[in-house]
Amino acid sequence: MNLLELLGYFNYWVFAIILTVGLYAVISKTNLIKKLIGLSIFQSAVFLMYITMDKVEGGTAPIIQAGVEDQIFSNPLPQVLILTAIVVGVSTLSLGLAMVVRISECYGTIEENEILDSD
Amino acid sequence: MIFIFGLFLLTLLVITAIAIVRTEDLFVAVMLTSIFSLLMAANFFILDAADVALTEAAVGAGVTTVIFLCALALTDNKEKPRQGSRWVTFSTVGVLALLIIYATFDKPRLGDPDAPVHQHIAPWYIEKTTEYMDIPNVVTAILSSFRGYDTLGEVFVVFAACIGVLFILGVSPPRKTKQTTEKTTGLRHHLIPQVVGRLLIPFIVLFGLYVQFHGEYGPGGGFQAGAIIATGVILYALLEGESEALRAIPRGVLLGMVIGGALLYGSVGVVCMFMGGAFLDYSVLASDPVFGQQLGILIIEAGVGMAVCGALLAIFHAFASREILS
Amino acid sequence: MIDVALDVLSWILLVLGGACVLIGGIGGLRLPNFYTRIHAASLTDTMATILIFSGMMLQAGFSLATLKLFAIMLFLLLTGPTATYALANAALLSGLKPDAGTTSDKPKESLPE
Amino acid sequence: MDLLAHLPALQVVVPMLSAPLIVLLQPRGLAWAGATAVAVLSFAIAVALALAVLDGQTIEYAMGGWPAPYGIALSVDAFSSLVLLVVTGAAAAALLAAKPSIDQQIETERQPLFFSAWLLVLSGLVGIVVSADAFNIFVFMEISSLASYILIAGGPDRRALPAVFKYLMMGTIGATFYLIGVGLIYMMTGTLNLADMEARIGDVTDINPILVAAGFITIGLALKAAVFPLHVWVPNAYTHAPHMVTVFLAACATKVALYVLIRFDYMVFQTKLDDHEVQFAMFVMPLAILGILIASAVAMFEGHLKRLLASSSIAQIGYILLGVSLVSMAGLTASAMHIFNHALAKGGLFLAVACLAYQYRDLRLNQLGGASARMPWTCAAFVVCGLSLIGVPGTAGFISKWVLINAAFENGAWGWALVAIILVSSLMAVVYVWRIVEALYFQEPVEGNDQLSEAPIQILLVTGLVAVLNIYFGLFPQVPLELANSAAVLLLEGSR
Repeated sequence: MNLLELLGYFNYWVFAIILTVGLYAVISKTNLIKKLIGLSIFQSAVFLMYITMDKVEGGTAPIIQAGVEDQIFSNPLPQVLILTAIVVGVSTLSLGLAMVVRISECYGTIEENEILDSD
Repeated sequence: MIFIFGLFLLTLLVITAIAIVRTEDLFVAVMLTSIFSLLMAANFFILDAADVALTEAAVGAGVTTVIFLCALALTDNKEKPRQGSRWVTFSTVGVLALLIIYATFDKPRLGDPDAPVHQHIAPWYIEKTTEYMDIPNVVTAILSSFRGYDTLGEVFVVFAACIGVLFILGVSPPRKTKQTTEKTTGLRHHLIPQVVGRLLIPFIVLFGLYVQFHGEYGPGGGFQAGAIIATGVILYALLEGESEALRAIPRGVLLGMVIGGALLYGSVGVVCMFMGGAFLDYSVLASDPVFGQQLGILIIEAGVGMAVCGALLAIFHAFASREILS
Repeated sequence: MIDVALDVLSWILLVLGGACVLIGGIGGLRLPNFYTRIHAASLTDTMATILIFSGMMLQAGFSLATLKLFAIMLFLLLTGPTATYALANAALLSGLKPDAGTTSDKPKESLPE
Repeated sequence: MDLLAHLPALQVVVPMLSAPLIVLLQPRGLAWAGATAVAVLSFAIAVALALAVLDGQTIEYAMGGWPAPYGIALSVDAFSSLVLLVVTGAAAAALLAAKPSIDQQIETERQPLFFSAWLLVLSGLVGIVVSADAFNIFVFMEISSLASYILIAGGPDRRALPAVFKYLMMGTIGATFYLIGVGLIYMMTGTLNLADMEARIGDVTDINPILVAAGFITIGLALKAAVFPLHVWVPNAYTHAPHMVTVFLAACATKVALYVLIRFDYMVFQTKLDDHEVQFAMFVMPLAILGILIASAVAMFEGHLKRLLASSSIAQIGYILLGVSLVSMAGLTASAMHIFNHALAKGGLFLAVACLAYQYRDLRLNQLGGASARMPWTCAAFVVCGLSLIGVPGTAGFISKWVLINAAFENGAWGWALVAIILVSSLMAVVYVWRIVEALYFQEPVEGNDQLSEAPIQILLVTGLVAVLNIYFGLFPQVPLELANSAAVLLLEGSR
């Protein structure tokens, strides 16, 4: 396995690292907003994985141009899935933030351990 | 060459992610998240995913950041340092990372044209799009027709988020504070941003409309357009004050856009059903199936755009109009 | 002949633009306080934008892409300086005094002795 | 238009498209009436579907008219129609009873949003059940989860907020894990359709990504299904949610995730991966047993009524998983039956709790003294459902435990140990149900609680109906048993 072939996996490793970093933030941080930020990083990593698999060498974005023959297109399906997933992510995030705002109003803090202590 | 550039961007992405987690200032973390999204969008673009890049830039870097900032204004922007051991978490996530990396070695490498992903159903889409609906952008074709049911679901996810935020923030804050007057003025007293902003807003909205209606031919479509138009209106709110923006587009209109958009999409499906096709089978909408598909795609994209734009703005206003507790 | 000349010219512009970005970046890191730093950053906003986009427009030739590039350049030239202005204004309003000297605006204890 | 052929789509679309309309029904009570009508309608659709698939056939529906691996397909078979009955039935029953309780707990002007979210949960859950497309399941999972966060956040107590935030975190991680798993499978097979995946997964030569995908999907769905030890979000979320929401979600939300888990493991992985049966059983069975024993033990010492029942729910998830992990005809039948029967028993119990909560502000066991005298009907219904939860002969709960014990006996010496565990945990169930009954019937009333009367007739009627159904399906279990049997046949056929 030569170097260039190894680098072909680089995207997947970055996916693994970002996923890990995001999950770490979700689990270990006590600040609720930080947890949400971690969650959005975590989800972004998955987007990267899907988009990585859609690439075809020498391909272009899957938009058919009239009159151009023999074009190689990258795979359109993962892109569609991720378009959906991005919007799902932002919806989850805004709902989570709304809860954080209410928690901050009711408890006066957004640190998880302090919330647990005050109940 | 572009491959090297991709490596560079990915490395930056990792560094940004680690910086986000390490910083204790939430404001910094949010700004870095915005940068993270932009880098991600650039990566998507390099990987030939123009539509996704546009969405990530508009939604991830634009709207998300604004909503985060609104929430930060209502809470606290410093994270308290945490004591105690982190080794348990470290080891859990470490195992996870190793597991994924273990899986990668059997994956097809980046750009391999013989990968199974590119063999089975993807070529069918590229081949048949011209035949069935005759639009150039295959992504739009899949999004709105081949997998239109997913997109319908997604519009309802946005709808759920919208009513969720309205529901959760529909309770008045427990401790009333006195009305602040200067909060509503926005940047009205700052001449330069005001002038430039006013100059830009029409073009932003115009660009949004272009993305909306050009979605069949180039990158773009309802989601991107909705998000872009929403950012235009949010810019207006920043310049003129939130209440001024609410006067321009009242809450009722926003909610109407969300409901109308979702129903427009759904009713196209129901109409297809009544005209003898399956749910969301646009071919039956016109005597010529290809034209029927195009018509259906146009209408549902408009529905998506309306719903997304209305929902994002409604969410923004729900956060921004909340009184700040001191 | 013209082609080669245009190509060379565009690369010169691109390299110059890249240099501007680099200098702006170094300035952002090395300059001592807030106002001097945004001064450096604005170099990227304006000069680098103009140079790089001119270079790219020359590369693209006479096409729709050039028009789009021009629109993007215009957009960046409008928003970049405005953002810098807003930033500086916000800093001024929040009480940070402009100082062209070498004093850092970091809190004192974080300075090395 | 042939209505029957469109039923699978209508099942999802009717509640989904009604949700935005409900938001517009501002005047008092109208939103509730609209939502209830829609929920009853979707229950009717589910019944029609169940009748259509009773003889073991599968109804397919191609969304948008596109053929299966290219477009999104819906499919309804015996197993899915059983779960559909549970989901729509729970939604309709809870909504029918909901009015007084919801009026008490949620302000009138926020009610349209609330009921709209309720219909979204319903459409999300049925959307998951009827879908035959891996990614489509993710989308509908998100609809149902986002909407159920809204429902739980409607809880009157401020403690509902951290509880639902935790649920949001764990739910999103679960869904994202599922998404990663689906992505890995898609990467190796190039398809998203479940049946197509099954067909193509055998051709995959590099098996590592598939194994990792199986792990991700199993863990992600286990998070959603509150499988022990990933259940930590359940007790608080159920306890602090509005009472009627607890009825709805406890009866069906986690079971839908289990349903997807079972489908994936049996229909996609089981057939093609070597030793997947063994790996799956080795992974799931210990969790199931630990879940049953530990959660039951926790329930025995819990002092809050709703939290006690929530712990018991985790134990019941363990039973369902135990049946699944036996990988046999009888085991699967037991699981499918238990999905149905537990929904009946737990739904009835939480309905009775909603009745009690209408009068009692504080639901800790030591506050509930004397309820039997004040609310005799409620308490009677509670006892019936409690017996069903324990598995006393003559109630619905007995049927599934009986089938499960039979399934365990097939496994020889191992089986005896399993039977012992089931019996021990049933005894534990006797203990915790008895603690509630003792509080309701034999405890002295607390000061100030002696002026209470019976709950509103609306809730009471529905509660009574569910209690009667618990007995009815204990005596005449043919219909669900038949569905469960065909479900098991289908699942095992998939794996041969």
